[in-house]
Amino acid sequence: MLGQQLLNGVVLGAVYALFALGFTLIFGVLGVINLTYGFYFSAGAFLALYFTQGLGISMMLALLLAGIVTGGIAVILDGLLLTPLRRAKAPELASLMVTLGATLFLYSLMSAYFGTDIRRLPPKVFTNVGFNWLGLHIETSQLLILVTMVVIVSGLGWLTQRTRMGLAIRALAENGTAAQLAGINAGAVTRIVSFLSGGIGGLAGVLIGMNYNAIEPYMGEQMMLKGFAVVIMGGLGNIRGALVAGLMLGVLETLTAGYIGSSLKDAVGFGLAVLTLWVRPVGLFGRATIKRA
Amino acid sequence: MSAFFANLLFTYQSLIYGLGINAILGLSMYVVLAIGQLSLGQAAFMGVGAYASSLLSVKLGLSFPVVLVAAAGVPAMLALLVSVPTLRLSGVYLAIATIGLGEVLRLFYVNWDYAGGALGLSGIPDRGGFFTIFGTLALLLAAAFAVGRSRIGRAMEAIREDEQAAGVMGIDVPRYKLAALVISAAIAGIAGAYNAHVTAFIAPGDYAFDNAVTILSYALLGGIGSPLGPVFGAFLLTALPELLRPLHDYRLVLNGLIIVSVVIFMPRGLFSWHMRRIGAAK
Amino acid sequence: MKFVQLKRGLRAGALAASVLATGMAGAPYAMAQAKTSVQLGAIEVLSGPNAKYGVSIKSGFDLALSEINAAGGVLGAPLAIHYEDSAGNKDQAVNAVRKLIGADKVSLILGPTLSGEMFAAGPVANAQKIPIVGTSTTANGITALGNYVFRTSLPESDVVPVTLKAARDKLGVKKVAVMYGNDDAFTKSGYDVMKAALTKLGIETLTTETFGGKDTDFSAQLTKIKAMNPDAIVVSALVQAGAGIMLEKKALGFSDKVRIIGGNGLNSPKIGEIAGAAANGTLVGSPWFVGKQDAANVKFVGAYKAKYNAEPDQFAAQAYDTLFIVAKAITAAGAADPQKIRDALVNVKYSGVLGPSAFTADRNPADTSGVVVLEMEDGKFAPLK
Amino acid sequence: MTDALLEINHLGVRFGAVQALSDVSFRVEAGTIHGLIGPNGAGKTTAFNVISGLARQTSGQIRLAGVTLDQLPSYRRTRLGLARTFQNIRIFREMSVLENVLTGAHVQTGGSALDILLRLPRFRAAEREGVARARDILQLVGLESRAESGAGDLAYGDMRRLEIARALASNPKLLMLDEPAAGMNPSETQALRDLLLVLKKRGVTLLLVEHDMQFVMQLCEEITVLNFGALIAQGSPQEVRRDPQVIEAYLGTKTAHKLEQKS
Repeated sequence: MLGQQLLNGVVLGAVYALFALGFTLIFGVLGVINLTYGFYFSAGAFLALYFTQGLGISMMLALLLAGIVTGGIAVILDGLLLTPLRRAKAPELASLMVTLGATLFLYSLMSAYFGTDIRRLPPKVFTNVGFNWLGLHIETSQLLILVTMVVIVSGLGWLTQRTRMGLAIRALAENGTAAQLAGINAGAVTRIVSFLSGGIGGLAGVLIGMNYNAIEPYMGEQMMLKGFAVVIMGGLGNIRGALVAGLMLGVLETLTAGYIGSSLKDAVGFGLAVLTLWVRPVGLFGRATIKRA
Repeated sequence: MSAFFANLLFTYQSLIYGLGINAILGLSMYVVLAIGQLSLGQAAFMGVGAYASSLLSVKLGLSFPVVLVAAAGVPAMLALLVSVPTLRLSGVYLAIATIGLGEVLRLFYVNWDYAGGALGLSGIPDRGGFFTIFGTLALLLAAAFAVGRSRIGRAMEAIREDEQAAGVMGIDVPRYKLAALVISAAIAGIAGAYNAHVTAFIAPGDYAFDNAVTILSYALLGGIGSPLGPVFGAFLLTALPELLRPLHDYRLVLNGLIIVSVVIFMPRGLFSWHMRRIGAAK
Repeated sequence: MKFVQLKRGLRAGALAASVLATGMAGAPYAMAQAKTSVQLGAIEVLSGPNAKYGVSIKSGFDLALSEINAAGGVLGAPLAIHYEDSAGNKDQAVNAVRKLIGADKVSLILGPTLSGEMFAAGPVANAQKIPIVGTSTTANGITALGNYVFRTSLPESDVVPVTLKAARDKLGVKKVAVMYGNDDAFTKSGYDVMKAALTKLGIETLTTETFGGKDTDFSAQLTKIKAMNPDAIVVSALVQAGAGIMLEKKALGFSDKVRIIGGNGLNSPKIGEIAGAAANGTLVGSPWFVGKQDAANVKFVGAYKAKYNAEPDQFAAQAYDTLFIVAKAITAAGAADPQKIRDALVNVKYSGVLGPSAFTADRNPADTSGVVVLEMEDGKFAPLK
Repeated sequence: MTDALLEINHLGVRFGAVQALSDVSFRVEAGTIHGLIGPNGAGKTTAFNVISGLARQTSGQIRLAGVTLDQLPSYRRTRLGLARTFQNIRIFREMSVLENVLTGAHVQTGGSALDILLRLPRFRAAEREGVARARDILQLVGLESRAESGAGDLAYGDMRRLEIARALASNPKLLMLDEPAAGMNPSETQALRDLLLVLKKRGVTLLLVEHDMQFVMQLCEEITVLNFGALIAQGSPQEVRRDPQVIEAYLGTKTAHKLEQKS
């Protein structure tokens, strides 16, 4: 049973990590808590539903397309909402507030349009197949989540560490003004980061919607709270941190539910997050220098 | 004629009470924002005030003034505990830490059978009315103005603008931050008690993240140039859902649109008047 | 000129006020009756995450309303329903009650959708002596709010024991694992009922696991449960979590013989839609199911499908019957007077798509004879053989 | 020599791998104007930050009027009689000019929280007195006509003067000025020099970081020179000017050129 529980934990952790990656990326580079992130998650799932059911596209292609479209939405939303605020040098709180209003707008528009019924991908589009190995059980969708997570993490690692674009992204994350002075096109980098983050959010939405087979407009909002916990534990803006913290949270939640008591399961996340803030406010992997106020 | 007003007051009673209570919550948010801190724990503190006061009313039958002392005191104590680690944290960390507080408390209420657990606490006596709520609001507003127009108000604004420079002015920044969080928690707790005692029923989910965000939006919509901003913002955002009722499903859509437009086009809030921070005539 | 206008305006205002003032004295209900129609209010969750329940209920009311009015209405006048959206928020539910009573002068209020909303809104209507009838509020203690608070939905305590008894007697279930959503009033009170019923029926509970209503991952709890080898899993959950549990149970390779036994929350065709084959074998108890073969129900389901192009769920059916019950009570009362309607409601007997119904002395549904145990088979609930 | 107001003993500051200050010692005598100079990156602002408590030293000691400041937070140092301005002007832009000066007088202003809440006469008298004092200070720096203006609307030179006024409001024993003349035109610089001399006459000790060498040489009685975080010279303007190490540190820069011409 322990083996299966650990596997359950890793899969759940991968779900958390996958969701948190885009969230932490957008914070790390653009320095904004972008609450619309949860919306890309929901939007991705609905788009995949539309592509497969409405247009008859295959699941894998739909997954990719959904990621691209949500990435595009993220770029547009950033341009409409946050760029004007950046230009006006509005206080940090204003950006938080604007994404908040936008979240309210987008979710309610979505539920007014689609209704709040739970939807599912039809079995002919995607059916989970289970694999058994050494008494452990895993499903196709779970494997897909694990694989996607590994691909995205290594892709982001390669992009930020090995490419010129990555250098620009890191420079912008380090110090926006200095990066601009050094001739980096901050607008372009912002768009690329928004695209990546929105795309990751959308992909996560498709995969997780597929795994639990329940797609509804507010699914992204449910993920946000766990996303916050993971991002704090890993350190705001830290990709590797989000990965490790996500996996850790998943495993600890599962073990808590399996061996201590399931009513404590949800307390684990915020318990750990609060503990992190007490002991090491920059997160498990955050660098010790905190940005001066 | 008086019957007409009696009817009007009956019909819109909870809306009118809601205006007052939410304005108090807006002020509690103001106290923190005015010092440049972002707390998303106001809903949590409101919940602690609501639970503390309701339990004393329902289980022990204590009188309302006594209950109110607890409604202010318990959240204030909690704020004191919470602020130990969070004072070291700046900006977004404090915000996220306080979100965590709300979530932890929700789970606590859910598992606390004495307080009704997930079923919530019903049968809370109807206490405090129009005059209690709006009297409190008036008192708090007067206090906010009095404090704002003194060295304390100047120190708060200094901390909001530049923490380090404020320290160099001889202002004990950590103490101010601590006091602001504790006082704002006490104010939110009182609002929670009023809310619980006019709606008769409270449940663990009433003080979650959404509500924290709503309270924040009162202050941001109204602006924090003066205490009137959050009050004005609370009035508007409380009345808005009622005014927009005929829109049904698209009500929240418009609500969101309004918030977005205000922030983009009027980043200092709708009510951007700055109060004078000197407590004597020129 | 301006002054004259102002004066005229004042006079008109005073007139309106005096009309309203007489209204307060008790005459308006007679006036409303003579004027046009009988005014009812309904408070449902029509927006936000829980809108699915409110929308179903509204559909049920609207279908019944068109049938009642097509047949001549009540007391010779058409029936009208003022809908108010609570968005699932108790404060807005209270606002709605006050508006319906104070501004719309309704004679009776239907709803609200959620038990939590009723706990806040019920006392307001009760204090004003306006009957308020919940169609979906199954939590314990609802009707204890006062003499004007009714509900037509069978509380879980009438349904769950029937289901569990059938499981024990027909399927030989002796030891079970229990799972419930611990952060929601509905699922928590469902669990309380299950726990009592299990003890009473002598069924052994191997373990009790909880989850959050919005959780999507149940693997940890189910892996633990699987190792204990229960005969069945008793689940108190709403549709989303319930379907998630079924899917995960199948994924973890439970034997098909280990059934899910659910409460009212799982009694929805959505379960089959979301969980597919994983939902097969699920047991629920209900006074109603979509495939119920009596004439009234066949007619209802047909009309509902024709109007909405979707199958009704139990919320719609309950709402549909409730409006007929209320209409019958108003007819019996002979006037759209809240007090008379309340007194008539207590005694009304009606037979609709849910079978025969009446109220107990404490304003809960009296007739539990209609409860059947249903089994999910290929996406549809059918009576357990 | 006996009544040193500020004593810096073996001060060292390290940020990660960077040694910003190493083993710096100097004394500022009460009633003097003391210059702290050095090329860019010499560690002058770091020294200011450590003395005022905005950064922490990794070794060494700071004493103000005999009191060890080492681990005190900045507000405590202010209460002990230390005040400073910033190189990159940090006034409170959303307050009025008068409010800025009153904020500087935070420690000086009376009135308990209760006095304030009840608006007792005691509190109002304290506010009136504070305003009168603030206006005096504004007059001293020549900003009295702008008292009610928004601080963010001031011209650059006026902002510098407001920062000095704000620092003065705390009634400091030691006033530390970080490049007060930067960005000022010659007549403003002249006015500033006069102001500093008035302050000196009133008994305020001044510690000055400044790039305008002429300004420093004319005003200061004692000068400390830093380069790459280390002290390289100390003494009267004449001594410092002739110091070969100082000349070398400044060599190739315009300032060095100027220095040589003047000597």
